[in-house]
Amino acid sequence: MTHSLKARLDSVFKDIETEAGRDGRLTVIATAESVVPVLRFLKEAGHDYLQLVSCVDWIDRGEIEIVYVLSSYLRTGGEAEDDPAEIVLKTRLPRSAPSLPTSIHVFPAAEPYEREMHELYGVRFEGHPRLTPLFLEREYEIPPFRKDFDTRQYVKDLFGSVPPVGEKS
Amino acid sequence: MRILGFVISPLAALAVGIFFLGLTRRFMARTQWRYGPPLYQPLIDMLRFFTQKSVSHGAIFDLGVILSLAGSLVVVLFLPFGRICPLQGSGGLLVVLYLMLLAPLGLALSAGEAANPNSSIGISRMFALALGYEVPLLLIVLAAMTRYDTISIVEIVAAQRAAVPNLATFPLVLSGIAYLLILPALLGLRPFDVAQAPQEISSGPLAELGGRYLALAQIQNALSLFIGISLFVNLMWGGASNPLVFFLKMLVVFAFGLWISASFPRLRVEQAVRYLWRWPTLLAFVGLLLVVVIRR
Amino acid sequence: MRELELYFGPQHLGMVGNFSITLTVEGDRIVKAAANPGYLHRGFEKLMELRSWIQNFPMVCRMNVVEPDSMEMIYAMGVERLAGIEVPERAQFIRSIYLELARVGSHLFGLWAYANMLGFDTVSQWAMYHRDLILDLFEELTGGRVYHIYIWPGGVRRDFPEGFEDRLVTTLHSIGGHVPNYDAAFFHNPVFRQRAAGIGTVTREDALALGGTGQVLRATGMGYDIRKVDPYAAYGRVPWDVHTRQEGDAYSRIWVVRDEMIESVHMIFKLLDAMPKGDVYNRIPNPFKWHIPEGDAYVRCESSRGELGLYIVSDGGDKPYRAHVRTPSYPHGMTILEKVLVGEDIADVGNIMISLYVVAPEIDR
Amino acid sequence: MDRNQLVKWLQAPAKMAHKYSLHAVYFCTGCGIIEVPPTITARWDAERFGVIPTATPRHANLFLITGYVSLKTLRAIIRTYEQMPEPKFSVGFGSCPINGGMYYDSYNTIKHLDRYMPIDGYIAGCMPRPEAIFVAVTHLWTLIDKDMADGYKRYRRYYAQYRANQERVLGRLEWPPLFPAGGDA
Repeated sequence: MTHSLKARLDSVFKDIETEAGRDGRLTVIATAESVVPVLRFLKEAGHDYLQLVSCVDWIDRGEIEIVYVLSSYLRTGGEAEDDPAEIVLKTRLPRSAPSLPTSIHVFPAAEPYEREMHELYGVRFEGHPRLTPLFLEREYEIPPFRKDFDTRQYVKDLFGSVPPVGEKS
Repeated sequence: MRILGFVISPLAALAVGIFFLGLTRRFMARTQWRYGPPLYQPLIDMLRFFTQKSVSHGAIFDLGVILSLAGSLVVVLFLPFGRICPLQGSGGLLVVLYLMLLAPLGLALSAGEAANPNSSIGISRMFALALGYEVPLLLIVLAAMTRYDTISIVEIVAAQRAAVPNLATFPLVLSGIAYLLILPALLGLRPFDVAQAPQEISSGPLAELGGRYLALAQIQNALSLFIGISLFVNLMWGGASNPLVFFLKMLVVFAFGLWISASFPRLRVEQAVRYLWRWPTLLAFVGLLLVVVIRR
Repeated sequence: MRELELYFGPQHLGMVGNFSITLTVEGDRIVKAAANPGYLHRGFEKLMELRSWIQNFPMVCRMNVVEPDSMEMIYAMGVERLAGIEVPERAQFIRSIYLELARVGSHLFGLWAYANMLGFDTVSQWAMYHRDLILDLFEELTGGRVYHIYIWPGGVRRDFPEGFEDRLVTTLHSIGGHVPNYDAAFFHNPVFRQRAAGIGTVTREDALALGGTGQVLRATGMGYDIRKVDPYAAYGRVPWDVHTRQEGDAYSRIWVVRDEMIESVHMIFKLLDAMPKGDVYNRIPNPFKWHIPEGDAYVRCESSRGELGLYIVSDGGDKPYRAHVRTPSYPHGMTILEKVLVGEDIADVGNIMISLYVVAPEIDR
Repeated sequence: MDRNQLVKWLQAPAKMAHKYSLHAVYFCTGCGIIEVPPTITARWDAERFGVIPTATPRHANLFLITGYVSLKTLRAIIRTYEQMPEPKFSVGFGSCPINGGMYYDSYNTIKHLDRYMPIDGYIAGCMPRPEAIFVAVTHLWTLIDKDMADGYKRYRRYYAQYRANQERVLGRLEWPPLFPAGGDA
């Protein structure tokens, strides 16, 4: 009965697409504005466990996709129960200036993930209190996890140019 | 003979202290199912520290380390080792108690100059711990002094050797137990090694000491092991007529300390102080009270 | 009182891993803590995009050095889910045994770290010795002491060698014989109790809100374990228990770890008894020309520190298009640690961090 | 201790003391750290040879760089190395400090550690076994005997070059140069 939550989602939100997959998985594709309301709705519906916030750079389509994976601590889900075991919420942003309202008010667990996405993909999360550097020491023109960042070329340019130390021959 | 004592006594203390340092590592290794380093490993370490380049952080820094070492050395001169006791006529227990505070004071001076936050934390912990064990230690020493009516350590030893064990010595047994309970704290051994705590504050007061200074601090550490144990043997266990017996008695006491050390994790400083002010202080106080009552 | 900023780590004897925390302290109390990771950042997920599906097996296991095996498992699960590969029954059992063995080894490592942090060298050395006996078993089975690369898509690399099961049982029995020693010296030690009880308490609400899993959550009384919730490998085939405690502090977390370790050993015995005969792997296509159909998947398993997840995307090519590992230390070491440290004593920073079992390379990746 | 050793002890006590009292900085720079606890604990017991970890670089004379070095770690490593008193020895552990190892194309790990600080020897492998650490220690003994473990002298000599390389990848360093004259070269 994956349909009940799907049907409810479809009736509440007009600008989302839902698709039920195998193994009790529900994929929701939302617009940037509806991400936080959908997350809040899902949390109230019992999917209170944000497992992961991820990001995929679809360079051919010129899109950056933010992925939220949700499940429930208490209900194991599956076909026998009312709800899907796993909900994957996706939203697509333009690659040139990806920006999204932050979801840390709904899920505090998203805080470090959003920081990471900001640093490695250059996605702005509006309203996030500390988008400070997390992992990186240097500054990069293109955020390093984007597909057009050529790490091999970068390594050649940066580390390849460091000369060995010793007597100059 | 007396002049000779001035040379022999510190050397013997140093030898015993360094042997104890080596023994600690060896003993710990055996309880941990390994072989451990050779007994002379501390000597090698010290030799290395002496030959390494040392970084000084100023005159006060040098002075502090030297002060702590000098303080310990002078204390050693007051303590009978078997019959060797170069300064037996003067001072006695009160001076010893006074001078024992010089060592942490010196380390505090040098740590203050080095301005490492870990050292500062270590120093504050060291003084908190000292506050913890000084109270029972004073009570114990008072009990011994009241019982034998003297402040001279040599006379206390002599009186113990002359006296036959009877009911009047019983309160001192309580004091002795109290002393054993604070012994690990006095020696800075495991459950009470809060001041150095490598895993918490990177060796605390020693964090900024390198090269020569560290070697001096190690020597001071060896001497403080000697002082803590020999004070017990002299006050509570009748000293000894010759250095060998004295050394054997010290070894037994130290083995007890090591056993405690190997079987407990480190306490937090406030827990350590709370413990020290509870059981050892209570025992020492009861001991002192009984001594006074029996004397009446 | 004056507020002071203190840097804890990265070079620190009481810390497992290269990680630092910026603490704002008032006297001895911590007012604010900010985790400062990144000392071990290698850009793993970026590197995975540049390597073929099979080349990534040596990569993923290096993400967590303490327990690389669950990393192999999660990646194999992800690839199998995407490519639709079945795993033979015997391989499922071998995987479970292998993972449980790794869990025991990892918990022993954690015990080493924790006892070492408390300055209890005696127990820490015992634990490290016993972990080494387990590493010997791994070496016999896989050829590697630390990194094993044993799980493959479609099964495991090889069957148990001749007589391995007996040696496994003997080793586990000999380690199990020391459980009373550990109990007497460590778990029932009054000083240990004083040091750990009431320290670093994570409430259940906090754990749930901030993404806590594993023993952090189980120590708050919630029996959440992926092996039960979403059984994989052969965990659904034998009976076993999830161990919980109620207090949520460092002491109860270490006790949960202890109980889990013993449960794992019992589980290995049960799995060995129930293990069927048969193949240990299904053939996969030529790895050099292996293209996996387009799609994405989120798979999860229970590592020794909590829930380990992998979000993996394929665009139909011979390499992963995107892989993102959800490591248990990530929420534990960042959000939960920052929350828990507030109000604690600076003497307990390492204590709390290790009791949360934060493994730094997992955070940084 | 055999007679040969005794003669050596009498001839060059300082050198022998450096050999048999190698205190290592405990710095988990990478995954190689996983093999250090077995080495220093009951199974292998490195303390037999005087090798123990210390908490602070001031007490140490051996720096084991255990594994890949990210840029953020490099900064800390240089700090730590400069705090150690001379003579000091540094050993790269694992393949990654040699040439980047399996992270040869990672944008955040450095590839040749010996271009940023002097290294006296490398232990190859991923991961090297604890036995390899012992082999490395015995090699280091030989090097110290022959005065070939001279990394700290090289650091002093080529300091300007080392510092330039460090600043090339890390940007401006916030601490003043260790040798203000810039070394001899």
